[in-house]
Amino acid sequence: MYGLGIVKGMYTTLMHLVRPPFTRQYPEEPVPISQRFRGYDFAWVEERCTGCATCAKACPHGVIDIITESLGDNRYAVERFDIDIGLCMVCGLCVEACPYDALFMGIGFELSSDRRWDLVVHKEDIANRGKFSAYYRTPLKEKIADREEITEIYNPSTGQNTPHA
Amino acid sequence: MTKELDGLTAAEIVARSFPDGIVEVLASSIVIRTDLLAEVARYLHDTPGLSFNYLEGIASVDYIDYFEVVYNLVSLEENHSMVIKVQAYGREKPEVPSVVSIWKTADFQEREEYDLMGIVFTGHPNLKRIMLWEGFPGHPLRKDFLEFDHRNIAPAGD
Amino acid sequence: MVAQDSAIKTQPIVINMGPQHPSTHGVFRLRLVLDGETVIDVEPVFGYLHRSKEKLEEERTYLQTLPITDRMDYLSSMTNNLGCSMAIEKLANIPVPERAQYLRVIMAELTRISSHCFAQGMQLQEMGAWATPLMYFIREREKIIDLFEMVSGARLTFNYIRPGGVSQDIPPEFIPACYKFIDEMPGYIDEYEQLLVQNEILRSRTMGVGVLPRDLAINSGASGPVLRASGINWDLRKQDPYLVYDRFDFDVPVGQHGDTYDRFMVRMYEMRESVKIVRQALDQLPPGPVTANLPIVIIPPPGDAYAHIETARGTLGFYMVSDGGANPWRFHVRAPSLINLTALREMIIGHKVADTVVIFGSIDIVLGEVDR
Amino acid sequence: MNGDIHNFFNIDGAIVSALSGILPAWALVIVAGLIGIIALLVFLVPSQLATIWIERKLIGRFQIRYGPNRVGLFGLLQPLADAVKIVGKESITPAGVDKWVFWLAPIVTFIPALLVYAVIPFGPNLILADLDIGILYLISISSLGVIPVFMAGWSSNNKYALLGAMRSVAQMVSYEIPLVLSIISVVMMTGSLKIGEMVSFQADNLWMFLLQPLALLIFFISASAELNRTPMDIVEGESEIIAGYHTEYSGFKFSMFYVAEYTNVLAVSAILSAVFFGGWLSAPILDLLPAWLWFIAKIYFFFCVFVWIRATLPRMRADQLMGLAWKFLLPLALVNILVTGIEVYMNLHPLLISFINIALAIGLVAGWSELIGNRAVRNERRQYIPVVPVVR
Repeated sequence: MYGLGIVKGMYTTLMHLVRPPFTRQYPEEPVPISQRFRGYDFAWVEERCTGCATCAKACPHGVIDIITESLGDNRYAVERFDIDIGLCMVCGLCVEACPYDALFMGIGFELSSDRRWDLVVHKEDIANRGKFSAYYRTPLKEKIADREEITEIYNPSTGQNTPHA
Repeated sequence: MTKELDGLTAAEIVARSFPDGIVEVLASSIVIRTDLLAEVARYLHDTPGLSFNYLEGIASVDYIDYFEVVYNLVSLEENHSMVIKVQAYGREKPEVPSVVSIWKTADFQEREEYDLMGIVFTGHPNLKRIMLWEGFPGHPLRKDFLEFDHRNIAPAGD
Repeated sequence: MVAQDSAIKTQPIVINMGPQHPSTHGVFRLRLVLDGETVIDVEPVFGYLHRSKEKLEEERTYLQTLPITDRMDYLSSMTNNLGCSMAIEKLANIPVPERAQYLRVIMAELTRISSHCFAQGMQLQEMGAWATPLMYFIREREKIIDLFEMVSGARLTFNYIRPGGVSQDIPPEFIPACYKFIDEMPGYIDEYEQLLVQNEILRSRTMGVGVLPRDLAINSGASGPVLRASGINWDLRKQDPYLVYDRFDFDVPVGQHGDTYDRFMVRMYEMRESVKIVRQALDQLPPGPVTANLPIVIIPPPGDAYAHIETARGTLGFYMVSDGGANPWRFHVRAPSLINLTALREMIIGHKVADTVVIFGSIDIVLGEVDR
Repeated sequence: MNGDIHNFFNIDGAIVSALSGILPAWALVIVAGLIGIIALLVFLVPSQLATIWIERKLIGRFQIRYGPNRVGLFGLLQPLADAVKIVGKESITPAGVDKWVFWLAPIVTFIPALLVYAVIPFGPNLILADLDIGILYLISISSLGVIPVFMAGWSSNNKYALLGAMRSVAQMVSYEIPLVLSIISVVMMTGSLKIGEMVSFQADNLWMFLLQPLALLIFFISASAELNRTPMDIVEGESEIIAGYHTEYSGFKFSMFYVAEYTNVLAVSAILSAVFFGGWLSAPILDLLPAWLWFIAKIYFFFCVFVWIRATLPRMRADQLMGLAWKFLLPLALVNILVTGIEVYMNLHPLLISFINIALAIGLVAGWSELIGNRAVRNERRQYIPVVPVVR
């Protein structure tokens, strides 16, 4: 008989009417993000960065701009470390490339600005953030645990720093 | 598992009907004479036992000296595949015969290669640009296509 | 002559469906010539989203090409990464650890489910079902995206599958979450079928509409569900097994009529089969390393390589030519979305305007891949 | 059904009788009419906002989302925000349109939508004009709805709008016929064209949906086709022809179409509940609420049914829609008239009529749809897992 399929469909939607909604009420209800989340707000550890610019070379779009000053004795001071987040496509290759674990992806994703140039973050903005997705790469996990200076890891689901296990 | 016919086997197959059609035999592909492409393609498509009825893809490469067009043929019935290549010389108007009449799938792909690489497929029924607009200067996938210049790529009248 | 003049004269009208149109999946233009409501000619026009990705890839190292392939078929980024990685591995003879192969299979099949979910939802949206099926399908897609976020850290452009394996091992919480998902997914598919499959309106809208005959399907190079709905049992996972697909037990759904309904149903069944594959892959997942130790800059020997995989939309092929440098000399993509459009004209002509969008939706293209 | 509680709302009569000594007779008619119109607007304007909110909220819940919940409590102010937004938008008159017709169409579209309410009985005496030809008036007015749609489509100088207008003419004209025919069998039973008397008939006998189930089905399908709502919104099918006849409209002009649509839906719900579901009559035990409240509750219930259908079903194609009207609904309506005529002639007991008609409806719908329907669409079971493992 015609109409049975339609009746079944109507029944299905009616049953969905009584289900709780699936939507997350985003601004009020925080979105649970994963430990590996690749967000925009980069974190940069100034003491570790040698200014080797591996990250800048690894970046497919060349959004990282590094200028260093020689201190002699094969040591360099980073004068400028700019990331143009407006062009960044958050692939994470710079973080993976960094041989000294000085650069991390952040967990933030709420980013907006009136001006394009406000999207360029400078080294003062990203230095010593303390908020980064530490699990981004598995090897990092062990490396971080070895380092004494980082004992706390930002946990995105609770929004607080927790001691690293 | 699709049986990939290597260069020697492919050359042997083609040489059965076109003894002088092969220019070069490579490890996994053969280069055939450009002017014979349509005939060879028809032969490969129609012959029972070969029946390369599925043209999986057409790619073109700019080797600066010449252009190479790569045809990736698959037979859905025999489940084997074969790669044939043709070379086109000249940077002004490199010409390759079209295979649209044999495989309809070549339609968009040849138009794409014409658009981006500038290879003219003679015999194509509707050879016009597909991605870029008419009047775009140059062919962007060529190695001599230089800088991304905003003055050049603004559409006319804009 | 006078008698002829007395007949009513009609004139075909030309309609530009798109570039901005509610159901063209992006910026795509169909130039329709209509006789009343019947389509008598159609010409697809595209390129509005052309970003010249192939040229962009030529200027980047092999590792850097991967994030760009993400952006081609943005509904199934994982499989784009997979195809590109397989071409690079073939070019540079990179071995892939077994665990990585299993992880790749899991990711590829989850991608297929999520992509089909979206395709089915959009298909119904084009039939005018006012977003309800779309919302139901997106509910599942969200769960898959959560799983992907768990492993890769991103929600749309994952950049997870790399030459030589995957970028990192799965986190410990992934496996239970994935099991949970594939346990409940068949129930959801049942729900969709209850909602849609026997619906008379849907069946009369799709059955016999947009028939792609067998021969034309092969000749026009269609692939994926479009080819299989036309009655050709051609799935690279079976016919040319890559990764570890030959170790899994699954069926390839094949239609018989080649109409829109068959394409719809083939996708529906493929979701079930993908769930089966994911379950088997999770069961068999071996321990071990997940990536070959590669330098950041891969330098393959000169030569060319072609790798193809079966994505949700069809055969995605990557043809790469290396000149021995750090960048690919030529990076060509065989995009299934573009090539499936070849037979669009034959499928649409003779149908009504309302069918045009349904047929177009049933091919399931992604404009990012058509134009690249 | 007795008196007071159901009639306390009859302010109209009270005012008119108070003024009867002061004003001449013709002025009394005007005063009475004005009061009625004001009362209708008092119902309609909040109803517009309420229906928009209900539709959005309900569709949201059907789609397992929340629906509007940002503006005000439970998003209750959402329709107000929508209204402010839509009125504040620029009203564009595209180049090349037929200006007079283009401007007139949204205004004209509102007239039949409002005129319909003149004969809708909200309660025993709560009816603006209980015309003797009430139902005929109603149908003739509602069939005017096609004219503004065609005006809008034609004047827009847009091919999508033109396609939508053509479709709407074909669709609305076709569906007038089964609509009228389904009502005719109801009229034959009640013996009156007055809507008020139809309701009283149902008070004495069974409610009409039990007596005339087939007429209800035909009326429901035809009416929802007249409303241009899913699954029959081919006139504005947004995935095919963008928005159909109102593609080029924006701002306030668009809002007129938007509001007229909801007014029409409410009107059809009102007719449905008046003609088939006992109008202001209450369910036997729940006699405490006033009659007009019962009626409004029924209207809103049917509005929710329309929303439910919209949330579930995909759209039909234009030719399938025509086929449904001419091949399915029309013959069934004719048969229904025949059977009803025989029943009325033989003066059967209502319960017996109800029994016969329900059986007839089920039998006819099943049999006739099997007969004329595309059997493949209904019955075909397709096989998808290949039997042959090989390629060929």
